[in-house]
Amino acid sequence: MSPLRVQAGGLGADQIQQIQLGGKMSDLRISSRGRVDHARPVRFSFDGKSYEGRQGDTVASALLANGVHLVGRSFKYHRPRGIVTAGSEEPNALIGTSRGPGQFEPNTRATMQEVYDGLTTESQNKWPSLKFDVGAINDRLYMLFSAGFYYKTFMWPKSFWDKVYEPFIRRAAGLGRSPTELDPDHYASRYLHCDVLIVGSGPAGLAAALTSARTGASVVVVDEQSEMGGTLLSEPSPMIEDKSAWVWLASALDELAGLPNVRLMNRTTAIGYYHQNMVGLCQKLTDHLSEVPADAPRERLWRVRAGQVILAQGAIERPMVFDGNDRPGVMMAGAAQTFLNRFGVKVGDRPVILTSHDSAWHTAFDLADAGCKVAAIVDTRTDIPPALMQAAMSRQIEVLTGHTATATGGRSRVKSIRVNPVRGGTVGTARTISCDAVLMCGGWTPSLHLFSHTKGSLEWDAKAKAYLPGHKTEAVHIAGAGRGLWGIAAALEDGAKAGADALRDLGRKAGPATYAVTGDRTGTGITQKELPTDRNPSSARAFVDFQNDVTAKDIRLAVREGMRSIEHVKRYTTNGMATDQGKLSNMNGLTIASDALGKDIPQVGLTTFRPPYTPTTFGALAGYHKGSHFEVTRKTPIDSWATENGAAFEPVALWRRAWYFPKSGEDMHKAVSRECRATRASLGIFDASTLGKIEVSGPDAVEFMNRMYTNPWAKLSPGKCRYGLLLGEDGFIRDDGVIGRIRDDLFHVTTTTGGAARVLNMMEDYLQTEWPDLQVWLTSTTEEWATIAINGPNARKLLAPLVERQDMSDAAFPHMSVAECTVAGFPSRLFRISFTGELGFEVNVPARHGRALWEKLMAAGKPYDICPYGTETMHVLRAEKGYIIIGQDTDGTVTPEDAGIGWAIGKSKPDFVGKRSLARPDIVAKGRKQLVGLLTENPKDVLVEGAQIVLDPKQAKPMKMIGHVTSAYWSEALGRSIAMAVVEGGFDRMGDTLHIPTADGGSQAAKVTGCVFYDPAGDRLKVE
Amino acid sequence: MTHFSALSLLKNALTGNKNWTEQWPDAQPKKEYDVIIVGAGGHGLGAAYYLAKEHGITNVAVIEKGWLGGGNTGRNTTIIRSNYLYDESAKLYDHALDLWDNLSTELNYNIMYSKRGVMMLAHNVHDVQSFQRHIHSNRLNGVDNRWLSTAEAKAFCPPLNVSPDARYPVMGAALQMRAGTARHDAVAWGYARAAAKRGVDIIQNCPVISIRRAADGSVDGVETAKGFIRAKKVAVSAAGHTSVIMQSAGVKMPLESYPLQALVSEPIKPVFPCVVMSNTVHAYISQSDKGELVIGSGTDQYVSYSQRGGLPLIEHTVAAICEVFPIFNRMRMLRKWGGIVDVTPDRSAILGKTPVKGLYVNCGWGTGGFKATPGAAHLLAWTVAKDEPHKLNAPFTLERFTTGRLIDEAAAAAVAH
Amino acid sequence: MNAPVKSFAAVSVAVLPPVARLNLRIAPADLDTASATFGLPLPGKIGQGQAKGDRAAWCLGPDEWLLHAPEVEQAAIVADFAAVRALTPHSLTVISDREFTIAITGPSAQELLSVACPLDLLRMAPGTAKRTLFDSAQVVLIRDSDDAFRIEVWRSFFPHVSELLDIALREFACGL
Amino acid sequence: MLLIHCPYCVDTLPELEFAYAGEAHIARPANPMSQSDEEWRDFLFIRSNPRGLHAERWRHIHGCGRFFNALRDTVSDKFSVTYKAGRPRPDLEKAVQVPK
Repeated sequence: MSPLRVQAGGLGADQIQQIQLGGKMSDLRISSRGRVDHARPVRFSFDGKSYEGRQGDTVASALLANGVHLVGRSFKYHRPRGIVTAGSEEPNALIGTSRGPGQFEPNTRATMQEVYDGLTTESQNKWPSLKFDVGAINDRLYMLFSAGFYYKTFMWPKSFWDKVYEPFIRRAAGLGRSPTELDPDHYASRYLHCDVLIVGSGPAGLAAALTSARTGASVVVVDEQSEMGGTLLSEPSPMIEDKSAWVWLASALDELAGLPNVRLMNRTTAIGYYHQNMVGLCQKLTDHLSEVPADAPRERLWRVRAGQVILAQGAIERPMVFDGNDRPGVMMAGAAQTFLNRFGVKVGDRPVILTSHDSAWHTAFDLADAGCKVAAIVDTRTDIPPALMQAAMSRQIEVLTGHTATATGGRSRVKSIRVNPVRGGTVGTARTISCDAVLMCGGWTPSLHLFSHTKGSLEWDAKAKAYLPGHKTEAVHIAGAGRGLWGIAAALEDGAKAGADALRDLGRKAGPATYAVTGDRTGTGITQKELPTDRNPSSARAFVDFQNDVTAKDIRLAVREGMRSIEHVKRYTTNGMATDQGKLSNMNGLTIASDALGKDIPQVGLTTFRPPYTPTTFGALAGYHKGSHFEVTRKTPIDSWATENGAAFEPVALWRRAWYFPKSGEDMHKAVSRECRATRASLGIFDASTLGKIEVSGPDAVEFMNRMYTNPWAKLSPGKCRYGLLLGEDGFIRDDGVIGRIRDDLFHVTTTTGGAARVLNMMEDYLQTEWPDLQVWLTSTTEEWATIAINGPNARKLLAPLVERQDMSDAAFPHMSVAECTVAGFPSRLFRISFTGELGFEVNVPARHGRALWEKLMAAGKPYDICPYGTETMHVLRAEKGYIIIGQDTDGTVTPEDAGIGWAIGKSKPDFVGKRSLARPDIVAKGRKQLVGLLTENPKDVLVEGAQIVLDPKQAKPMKMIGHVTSAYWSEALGRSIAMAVVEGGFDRMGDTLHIPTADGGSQAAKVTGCVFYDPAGDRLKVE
Repeated sequence: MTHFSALSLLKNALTGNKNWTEQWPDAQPKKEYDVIIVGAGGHGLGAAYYLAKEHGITNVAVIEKGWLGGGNTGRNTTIIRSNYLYDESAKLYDHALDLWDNLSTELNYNIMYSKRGVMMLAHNVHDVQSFQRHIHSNRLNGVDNRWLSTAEAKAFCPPLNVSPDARYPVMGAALQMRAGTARHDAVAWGYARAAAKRGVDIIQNCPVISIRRAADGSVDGVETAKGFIRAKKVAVSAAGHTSVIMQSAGVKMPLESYPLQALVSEPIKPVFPCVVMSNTVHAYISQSDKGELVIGSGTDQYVSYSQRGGLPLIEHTVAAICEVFPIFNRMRMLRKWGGIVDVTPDRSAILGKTPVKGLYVNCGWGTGGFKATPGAAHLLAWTVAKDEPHKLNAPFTLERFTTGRLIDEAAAAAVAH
Repeated sequence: MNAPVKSFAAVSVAVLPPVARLNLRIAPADLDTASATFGLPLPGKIGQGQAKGDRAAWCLGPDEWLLHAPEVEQAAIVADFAAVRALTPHSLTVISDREFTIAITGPSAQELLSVACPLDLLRMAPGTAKRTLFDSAQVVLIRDSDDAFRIEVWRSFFPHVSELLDIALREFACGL
Repeated sequence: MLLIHCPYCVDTLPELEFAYAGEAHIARPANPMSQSDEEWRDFLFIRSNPRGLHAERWRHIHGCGRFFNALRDTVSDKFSVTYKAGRPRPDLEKAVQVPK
């Protein structure tokens, strides 16, 4: 028979089984049990088929109630897989979910997703269908796909890797499919501070909460489940304080909910435990609702800072490792108990229990009492507590002790299990028990993931056969099953104690709390490696990591190949790297690895648990920071005018600045040429408000300026300003700007737009830590002032009539002056400076008047055809004058001499920031790159900014590059292109012709010149 | 040690994979070696391999405090590229790229070097100028790197958000097609196996306590948890821990160690064809062959060896990813971890001799160490064997911090105006 | 199903009219002079505030005070301090236009602020002020009473802050 | 996210309000021009980068604005003590522990 026929046959069988189960669907749901609302049916779909669930169901419990076990395909072998757990540790039942456009998401745990009317779900990692998946061919070739397989192959022939092998591997990758649309949902975040944060609301967590809450301490209790109660939700039978477990649970929750100092947060997962008791929480707010209120956030990230943290996260049940343990219908016994008691669902009618721990016996009893025919309890142990034996006998359940399981039968649903007695280490004759579910329990693993986020040590406890919390690094307490304790009474007692301890550490006193528990299901058990078998172990498919298809053989192979560290074993086999992050597989993997290594478990160590505890939505982590709120966009007081007048904007640091003001039909080039012409011919107006401004004030202000900036300041008299240059201590240019002396003891410092915060921080650093003796104070006034630059031959004509309290004549107010006066009636600081080479002024007015002043100037400027221009024109005009832009013409490796502004250095000053570094050998060495002008041979060629410069464009690669173009523009004023560049020994190359290779393989020639292209004499600054 | 071939795979498959032998023995230290390499990451193991293969020096020990490949080699986001600005960097990283290209075959170990292309996004005029400078410089250096328009960038990486209304619009991109990723663990394992095969001892779980110097000041060996081991040549290749170890030899380093975090999403079917980096919003992302989105974050602000790192940085990193790739908003973070990166003042590595005779150092790779692995290893081996730097690593000296001849890739991307 | 997070009563957000806002830097030793000049005893401890009539002052740093007064008094205050500058060096900088002030009031004011303010506001007493962060924006947070706060935020960061507050208000309104 | 005690505010506050400012107690030489290239390199670039207790500078940049010093364990990231700028590195035995 061809493989396909085999599959087809299987398919038929599956369908038959489905029909049978379908017939029995009603039997699987027990209306007398569970906490779901049997009166409220809910309809949802799975793989296009509509199913009915109950309000309070998860997708998993609802599917099981409909007899559906097969829900997915495994990662590597595409083996059919079913629901294994009832919690967030689920490795198999991962589904795609959707509630509407843009709201699809992959890999959702069917065991956590609550059903609601209209929920759409789909299975994953199968093609064409879940029942018939072509990928399952891998399963036939499993011998090839052993651990480390990839590293050993796909190498021959080499050329095949890129073209054939890798694309093949990549196609096989992944589980669910990616979302493809924009997510319409909104995500929120909050900070929260409390005395005690309690993670987990089982008996331990609740007892801790009651103890701490009763003292008035602020308490936060979180639980990932839709309901609080933890184990109690699955164990209704014990009596606490003479109340049934569920009645006691309700009263405890009522008491807590009634206290103003308590915050109960369900559907909330503690995802990570960070420094100094900061715990991240992710709260799901709407994924369970069929109708979502407007503006409701889907999830909220909480950043909790807690005085004390109590971890009461319980324990996670360990699977049994044996051949066929991954077949749908094989699941955790504890999960079956939860499905029965919490959801009122039987996972099967004829279950077999396979266990090495007492707890699973109680599952058997609950199922039997619910009307299931428990085919057998198979326990690997030989000595069983008599009480359990009797309870089993009284229910006519067959008990097989000292047995192993060696295979399961069935394809997409378990039909039988093969068990053998083990006597003196030898495996006896097999016997096959037919069943429709295998419920396994290989012991329990304390859930200490969050504790290990704190780098607290985990210590192996030989008695509990588990890692338990050791040395603590944070103010944290662990309670209940997390410390290897078993049973509700022990959990309650330990929780109350943890609460009291936490309060003691907070300096508070807790009242005593004891809880009388009857009918408690205490128990013990053992944990073990893969179960012994009478078959050829090398053909056994005993899975350790279900999702990643890692078998016991793979782990032993890794060890055989020299992987001795458990981290190596993990990475080589990918055990524990699936989406459950090893919650089910780590301990089994470790036990098998240590057996293979012949070492004790603690000698082999443990892989570190890493945040998050369960996978956390990107949206929740991004929170409000999406779209326009991803980061602040700073706008000037004049931005609104620019918007209304059609400006194009460019982002500069956090600011957005008007880039150019296109008139209809103009592209950037045309607009910029027009703005340049207008400014040089008559009058241009520019919003310079983003320039950083710092008030440097105090008796020692001038001394401070002398030490910070390269320039000398002593001789600058009040009312005058000067270009200032700031270096880093390494001697390289950091920032620049015009600095005005307002008074003897007050400087108005301007910085670059991007440099404002850096410069102020640097000044504060020197002032506070190096020169605390100086009496100087620094205040940022960047946003106090709106700054408008007026440039052009008509600048004075525009301003003079508007200025009061300042004679605007050239004599009274020469170039590089500053005055406090009023402009158009607004109090202002007026500078006469120019970054264009034209007669220029900069008017600073209180920010609220910025737009009003701008509009008044526009109106008053009409006679002069005043022209608003943006940053691009500003760049061109300054380049025509050879003024540098920090960060464009300099890049953090340029000294003042390199940039040709050595004149800005106060040579006679004994010291200033960066002076010493300018004397380092390689800084004074010949051949440094120096800033020069370039004029292309073809005046129409505008060089590319960033293009590299060579002497010989014909040379072979790698070429010897001697510099690069830093600025290049079309100069309207000169009717040709201009450029600035840093060139090795540039100052000695004046007149030389250099070459700039272009992207198309060609090259442009250019002559080295000075940087001042326009009005070298500077006459235009002096127009009357 | 079994040679990997189609035949050996098949044979073993048919015999239940029972006959695979260990890939490297669990060596115990000898009294003396010709060369000791401190740090069994990709760089250290690779150096040992090249010492044996290209310089005939096989009496070599690689000493590791934990498990091999457990440091930054096994913690990085596996981005491999060489489109650096300065000649020195571009040539060094391109040398590494040449070695990456043939590494699987050379080591008989599939390290899954995937030339899927690395695309760096430009979000403002300054980025465009800076990338153009890189591209022109790279082209003339014979290094692959080209400019993509916004539309070309979108075509190359469909999940990219190119809306002009984005807070950080994409104004274009630089693409190095030869660049990509590799399987980080396999690099360490492949080098370890190949080195061991040539007689190198790999000694794990053996912390180095100090470097001992002889009376004449030259290196005498290392004190370790497993006792003193003599060697006339010691090469320190210990990333974040370099400062501490060099201090014991009396050499102070211009290094600081910072926490660097990274994360992966849950695995999904292939959706992301390349590597994308955005230095402006700090988003670094690719999709692993397993299907996880592999995402790099920035460093925390303070020096630390804790390998922890804070939540705010992760929030920002994920927000940045969703800004550039909004369709991933409903994806989930599966696992995040921290590494320790050693950073120099000019953000370039130190690879060469030290003031101490017989002591060599390879450190300061910051966030760029993985991509350099074969190159750094190859050049470190050369430098140790010949007691002089190869011309490619000659500029990466300790002395440059005295003379001021820095190789400042970070400053070259300086932002201001 | 047990009790969810408690639902919230109303909280309101409003932008306040401008005030004369000044940044005073002076050596703590000269505090008396400053107090006399401003007309109220300037608090000596970081965080503390002091109000008298319609003037108020808060200590933001070891040598830094934030002064509030009616706009009409701004020029006079500047002149008064100028008069003592020669003998008592200090720095007084007008920052009236540097910031906007947002009032957040109502029983849920504190919870509303927690959407983006990392401080433990339970520990912040009425009458005190702190420079801190609201999301990525530096602000001065003033607590006037248990359920009344003011945020002073730089002009260009104001839209970001107020938009986040709007989003948070809508969350509170929908009760989730 | 760390919690940091500002010795000026006398308050323990979230790291978000603070900016790290490098190793502490590296004073700028009184007369840089008299420094040898090596001495100047040490001042500019050489850092102790210890695995353990580290004397470092922080600035309460979004708070009181002051630079101050701290002793912090770089392995656990835990602060032992913070102290005002200009004060000598405290002897930990005598040092006041940071109030929680």
